[in-house]
Amino acid sequence: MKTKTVPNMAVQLGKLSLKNPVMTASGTFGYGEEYADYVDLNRLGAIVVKGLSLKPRLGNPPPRIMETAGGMLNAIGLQNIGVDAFIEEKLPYLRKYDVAVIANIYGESYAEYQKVAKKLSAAKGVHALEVNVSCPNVKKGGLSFGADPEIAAQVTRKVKEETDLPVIIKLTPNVTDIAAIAVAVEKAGADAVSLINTLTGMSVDLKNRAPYLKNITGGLSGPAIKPVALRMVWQVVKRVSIPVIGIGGIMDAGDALEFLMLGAKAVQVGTANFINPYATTEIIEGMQNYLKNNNLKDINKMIGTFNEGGSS
Amino acid sequence: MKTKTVPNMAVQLGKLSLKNPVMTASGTFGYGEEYADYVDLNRLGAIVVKGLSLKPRLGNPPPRIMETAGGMLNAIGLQNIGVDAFIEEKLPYLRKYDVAVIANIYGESYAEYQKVAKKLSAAKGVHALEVNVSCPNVKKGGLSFGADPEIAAQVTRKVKEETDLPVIIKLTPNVTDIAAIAVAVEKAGADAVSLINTLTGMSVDLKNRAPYLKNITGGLSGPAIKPVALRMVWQVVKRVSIPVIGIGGIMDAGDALEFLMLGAKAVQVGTANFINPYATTEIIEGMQNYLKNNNLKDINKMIGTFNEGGSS
Amino acid sequence: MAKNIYIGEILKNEGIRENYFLMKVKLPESFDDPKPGQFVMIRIAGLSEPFLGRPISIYSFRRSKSSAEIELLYRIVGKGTQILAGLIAGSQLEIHGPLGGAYAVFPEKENIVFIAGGIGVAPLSLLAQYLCKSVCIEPSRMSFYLGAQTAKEIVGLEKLSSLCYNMQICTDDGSKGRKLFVTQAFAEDIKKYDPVNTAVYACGPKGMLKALAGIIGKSEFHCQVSLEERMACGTGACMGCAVAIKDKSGDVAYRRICSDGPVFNLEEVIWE
Amino acid sequence: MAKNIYIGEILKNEGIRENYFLMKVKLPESFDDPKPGQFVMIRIAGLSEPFLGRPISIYSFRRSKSSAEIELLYRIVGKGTQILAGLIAGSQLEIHGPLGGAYAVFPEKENIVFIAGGIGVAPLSLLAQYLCKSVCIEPSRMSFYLGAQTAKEIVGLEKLSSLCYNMQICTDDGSKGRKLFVTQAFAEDIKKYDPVNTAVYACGPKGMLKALAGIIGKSEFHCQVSLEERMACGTGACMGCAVAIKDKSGDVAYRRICSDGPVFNLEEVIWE
Ligand SMILES: Cc1cc2nc3c(=O)[nH]c(=O)nc-3n(C[C@H](O)[C@H](O)[C@H](O)COP(=O)(O)OP(=O)(O)OC[C@H]3O[C@@H](n4cnc5c(N)ncnc54)[C@H](O)[C@@H]3O)c2cc1C
Ligand SMILES: Cc1cc2nc3c(=O)[nH]c(=O)nc-3n(C[C@H](O)[C@H](O)[C@H](O)COP(=O)(O)OP(=O)(O)OC[C@H]3O[C@@H](n4cnc5c(N)ncnc54)[C@H](O)[C@@H]3O)c2cc1C
Ligand SMILES: Cc1cc2nc3c(=O)[nH]c(=O)nc-3n(C[C@H](O)[C@H](O)[C@H](O)COP(=O)(O)O)c2cc1C
Ligand SMILES: Cc1cc2nc3c(=O)[nH]c(=O)nc-3n(C[C@H](O)[C@H](O)[C@H](O)COP(=O)(O)O)c2cc1C
Ligand code: FES
Ligand code: FES
Repeated sequence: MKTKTVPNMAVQLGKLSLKNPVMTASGTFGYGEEYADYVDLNRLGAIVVKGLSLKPRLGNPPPRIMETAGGMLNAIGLQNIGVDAFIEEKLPYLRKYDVAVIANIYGESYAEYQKVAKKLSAAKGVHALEVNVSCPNVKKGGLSFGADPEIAAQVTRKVKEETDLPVIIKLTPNVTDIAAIAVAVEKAGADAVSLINTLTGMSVDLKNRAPYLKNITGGLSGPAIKPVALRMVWQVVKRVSIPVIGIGGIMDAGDALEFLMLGAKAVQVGTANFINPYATTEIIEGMQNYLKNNNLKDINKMIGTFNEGGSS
Repeated sequence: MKTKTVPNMAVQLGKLSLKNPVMTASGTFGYGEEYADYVDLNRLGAIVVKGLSLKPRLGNPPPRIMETAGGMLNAIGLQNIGVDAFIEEKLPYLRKYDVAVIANIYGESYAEYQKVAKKLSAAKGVHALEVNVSCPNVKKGGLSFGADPEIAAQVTRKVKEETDLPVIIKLTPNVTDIAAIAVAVEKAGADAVSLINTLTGMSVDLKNRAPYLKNITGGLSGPAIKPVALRMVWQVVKRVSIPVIGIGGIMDAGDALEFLMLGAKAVQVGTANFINPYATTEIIEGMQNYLKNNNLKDINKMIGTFNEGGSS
Repeated sequence: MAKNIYIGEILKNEGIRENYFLMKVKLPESFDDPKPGQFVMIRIAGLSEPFLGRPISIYSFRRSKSSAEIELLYRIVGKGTQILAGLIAGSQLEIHGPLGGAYAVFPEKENIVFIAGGIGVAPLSLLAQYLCKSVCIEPSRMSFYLGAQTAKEIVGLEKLSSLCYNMQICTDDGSKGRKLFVTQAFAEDIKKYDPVNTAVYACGPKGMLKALAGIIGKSEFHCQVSLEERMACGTGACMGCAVAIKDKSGDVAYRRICSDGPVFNLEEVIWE
Repeated sequence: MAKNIYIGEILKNEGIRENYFLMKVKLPESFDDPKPGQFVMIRIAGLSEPFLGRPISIYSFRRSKSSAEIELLYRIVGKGTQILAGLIAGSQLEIHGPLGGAYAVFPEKENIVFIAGGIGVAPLSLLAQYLCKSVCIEPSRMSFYLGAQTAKEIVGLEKLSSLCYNMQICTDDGSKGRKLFVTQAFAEDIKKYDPVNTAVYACGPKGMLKALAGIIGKSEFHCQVSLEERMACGTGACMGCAVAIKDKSGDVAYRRICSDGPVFNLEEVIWE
């Protein structure tokens, strides 16, 4: 028996209401317009834009990407037009759409995070901030802000001071205990956490005895990392009560539903956009069909339905 | 111009002399005999046997494995016949071969590690011990022995007390700073480090809302993890002066040479054996051909030849 | 009997029913004669997707002057079999095998009973063919209980009908043959067979084999089943394909389906 | 001009030289007419290896009543192209495109000079064909400098000879044509061309284009080059395919080859 009514796809992440749980992952969907030829942006749960810094960033010299087994490495170096140009040039375009816009932000110091957050909070049309804490903390010997619970919590507090927007902390997987960091940022006031960012990896050119990426290391994304992403989301949902957004290797509706089943309230689709520019809307449709075929009236009925002791 | 003489493939890892730098990775080559129909065991650099514990271990209930993009998850649960049966039943077989035998050992307490190490040191035909510190430390809340520099160092010291054999510490990649752990075990007397063990991952069955692995999480191996393995080997070789053994996603001679180029003195081949039971000897031949084609007389001339600033 | 990996060429790969495919593969002469119950691990030559080999039973085998030919009967259940089903004639496969042990045969037993659920028909077909052709058991001694969920999933029937005199077809929904589980059909007939003079061979989903264990219980029937579990190496090295078995002392032990099996005595197997 | 991804069927995939392949792909009618310089991203339908699409220039294009046909000329350099070369006719591809911008054409300029190194001949062939067929430039106005390392790597010559009156062949080892770099051959002839009345189009390895930049220097030649870099999205979203460019204020900026290019004015490009 299949239901005829259209299932509810809306999800609520604290104060943030989304049409559906499918967002684009930062850095993989440009500022939205790059995919407007393929995808009706109005249909997305949210658009998370490319990471924004206080000043425009040139990015790393090429080569910046390399394919690996089941995934890719990138070392874009956070090339972006800077928060001011984003507000002036890109936000007006996005405001034309009826879609939640989440600004991914990035800083090299607490103060930078704060300034970027403040500017975006004053601009019209930003619905939430996602704070990338994977970037290297120059003061702390290059380990990322997100590698230490205390520092991650401090970034959270600092950003929260400057904004009334919901603050999502985007966690790095390159840590021993990601759940401990999630717990720390929750205590520090984070409204949600999103995970995972890329795993740090490297790819080398035997012929030239050289790195493939000019930056030597890069971030690994794509299906190769999905098992790690699922494991971490599962560890984190058990430890926090704020919403968790699942990211990592999601290629189709099935992948997305897996994250929801584990307890994520929403997902982000990254590398899949490169392989298939229609990925996001196909995933939304696929989820709807799944709900219909399983006689579920509400996507929220999927969330956290994982049965640890069950067998396959 | 190609050289006609056979290139030297022998490498020296501290006190441990190997015919060539290609070992089998623990858990992927049984106790050697499983592959004797395919591979002339005498040709291998070393055979690292399945992880041995003090008592035989039943292992985890099935399902134990699942394919993932570019790799696989396993949750064998360290099923093994126990150190005594190994010495009695398997070692005599291995002694017939002219190949270095490395016993991979595993314990749930310092005392267990010590007892296993002691028994193997007294047995004839074991050339080195490889200490798996990835297993959960029950006393320390389930995080692995290898997740904390101090505990990893302590395991090292404890094992070293019981043996004169070279001790290789096998590092887990599920940590924030693997180089810090390598440095700690070097200080504690480790003769070498090998890395990486598997990344912890998970795979779920949407249809049954259940984990694919009965154990829920498992270890990710195969080409999917190679970028992470390369990055970690590169980080570690820069920080320690003991030999480093590279492991992770090595499928062919090119992959193996990449690890040597980064500074690993030897490599281990794991999951590749499942895909291609001839993998180890094909890799040895492939390396020899590479040396010949590049007019190199000695495999040691490859080690550490990576040029960070070079371009591809 | 050197184990080996061969490059095979797909001669034919046809959908015979919705989701059921029959693939014919040409292999070099050196490919060993497979014994019934054995399987191959298959991968697509030169590709790493699917990554691990997929174990598929040998459904039929034929040797010609300079080559060998195997047929595989398979069902699409996931990514790997989906990709296999998409391959066109001329594509190359890596075929690792034949692997695993074989069914033990008992030519002296009067009755040979086969019980297959769904795709479980594949290894039992080769066995029936072998018993008929190589062991010269008359069709009249062979009974084949073939079950599936619906008529569409009854495959391999034609070939079997020529080998086994007594063909019993069952479907869960009654769309073909009798409407009952194949194990029930056997249970109804069980009195017809003298336990000590009957060899029972079964292959099918876990639920079916478990039901069969209940039916055969502590009787004297000698029953061999072939089991399935996900595999990585196929050669006994990874310990991935574990099945729980009662060992000689009665304790639980895990055996490897790939190398200790895939054929086990039903009585040894521990069902959850 | 909706961007799109199409399923194409391989009609032909032939090795024309060692490591050089010519692939003909049939596409649905709705595939846009590609402009010279544009490329497609190709993947194997239903497989995720290679994982990322591979950018390949459109070498030729033909439209028939109910379908479109493109030809791709490619060289095996790594895993992806190796796998492509192994595909047999009938295999299906995902073809994303046409992508990127096109060469700007100047019908008013008297001389059209093409300079291609190796596989760089591919996009320039489509351009030559386009200029000849659609812009009606006479062959006498077109000069093609075609270079490669050895004779074996001179590809696409036959087609070009019918389009361009002046064909200059060079190989590094002298095994065909003149023994010098193709850029040197152009340098020797440079006086023959009036800079303001000549359009120069070049494609080839970085070293060649850099040498060309040196030769053309601050002259008045208008020279467009098409550049290559590894790509992920092909649509301007990932910032992966960066090339360093002098922007209007003279500062370094990174542009995207896929969407800001692949054709750039030579003078803008910053060489390491
Ligand atoms: C010795 C042996 C012989 C076999 N013979 C045949 C045969 O002749 N014909 C045939 O169609 N199939 C046979 N199988 C089963 C076949 O191997 C699986 O269906 C196949 O590997 C599934 O691959 P997939 O990528 O399509 O599915 P996946 O995407 O890997 O999985 C899809 C679903 O199938 C289950 N599954 C996957 N592999 C197995 C497995 N090995 N055993 C049980 N469940 C599994 C998964 O848990 C999952 O629920 C045999 C298995 C074994 C072990
Ligand atoms: C716009 C554009 C048009 C192209 N047109 C053609 C064409 O018509 N015919 C053709 O044969 N090739 C063309 N290429 C190059 C082609 O995309 C690469 O050769 C191919 O992607 C290599 O894939 P691979 O997996 O075989 O190599 P990989 O295994 O990925 O790499 C092998 C080697 O090639 C280098 N390489 C890989 N991709 C590129 C790239 N995109 N640019 C430069 N170097 C690279 C790598 O650094 C490495 O050294 C084009 C590239 C671009 C960007
Ligand atoms: C090319 C590229 C650029 C990225 N840029 C950013 C970024 O600017 N900020 C950020 O937080 N994450 C960035 N990411 C990480 C993704 O948002 C995402 O966390 C990661 O790719 C894992 O998801 P996936 O496997 O679906 O791609 C980037 C990823 C890629 C591949
Ligand atoms: C099935 C399986 C069993 C393993 N068992 C062990 C083990 O007993 N002890 C150990 O230290 N590592 C074990 N490993 C880890 C491997 O030795 C190796 O570190 C890891 O698989 C990465 O290498 P690979 O990508 O080449 O497989 C096992 C890996 C696999 C796949
Ligand atoms: S599949 Fe590896 S032991 Fe059976
Ligand atoms: S390939 Fe993604 S921006 Fe060009």
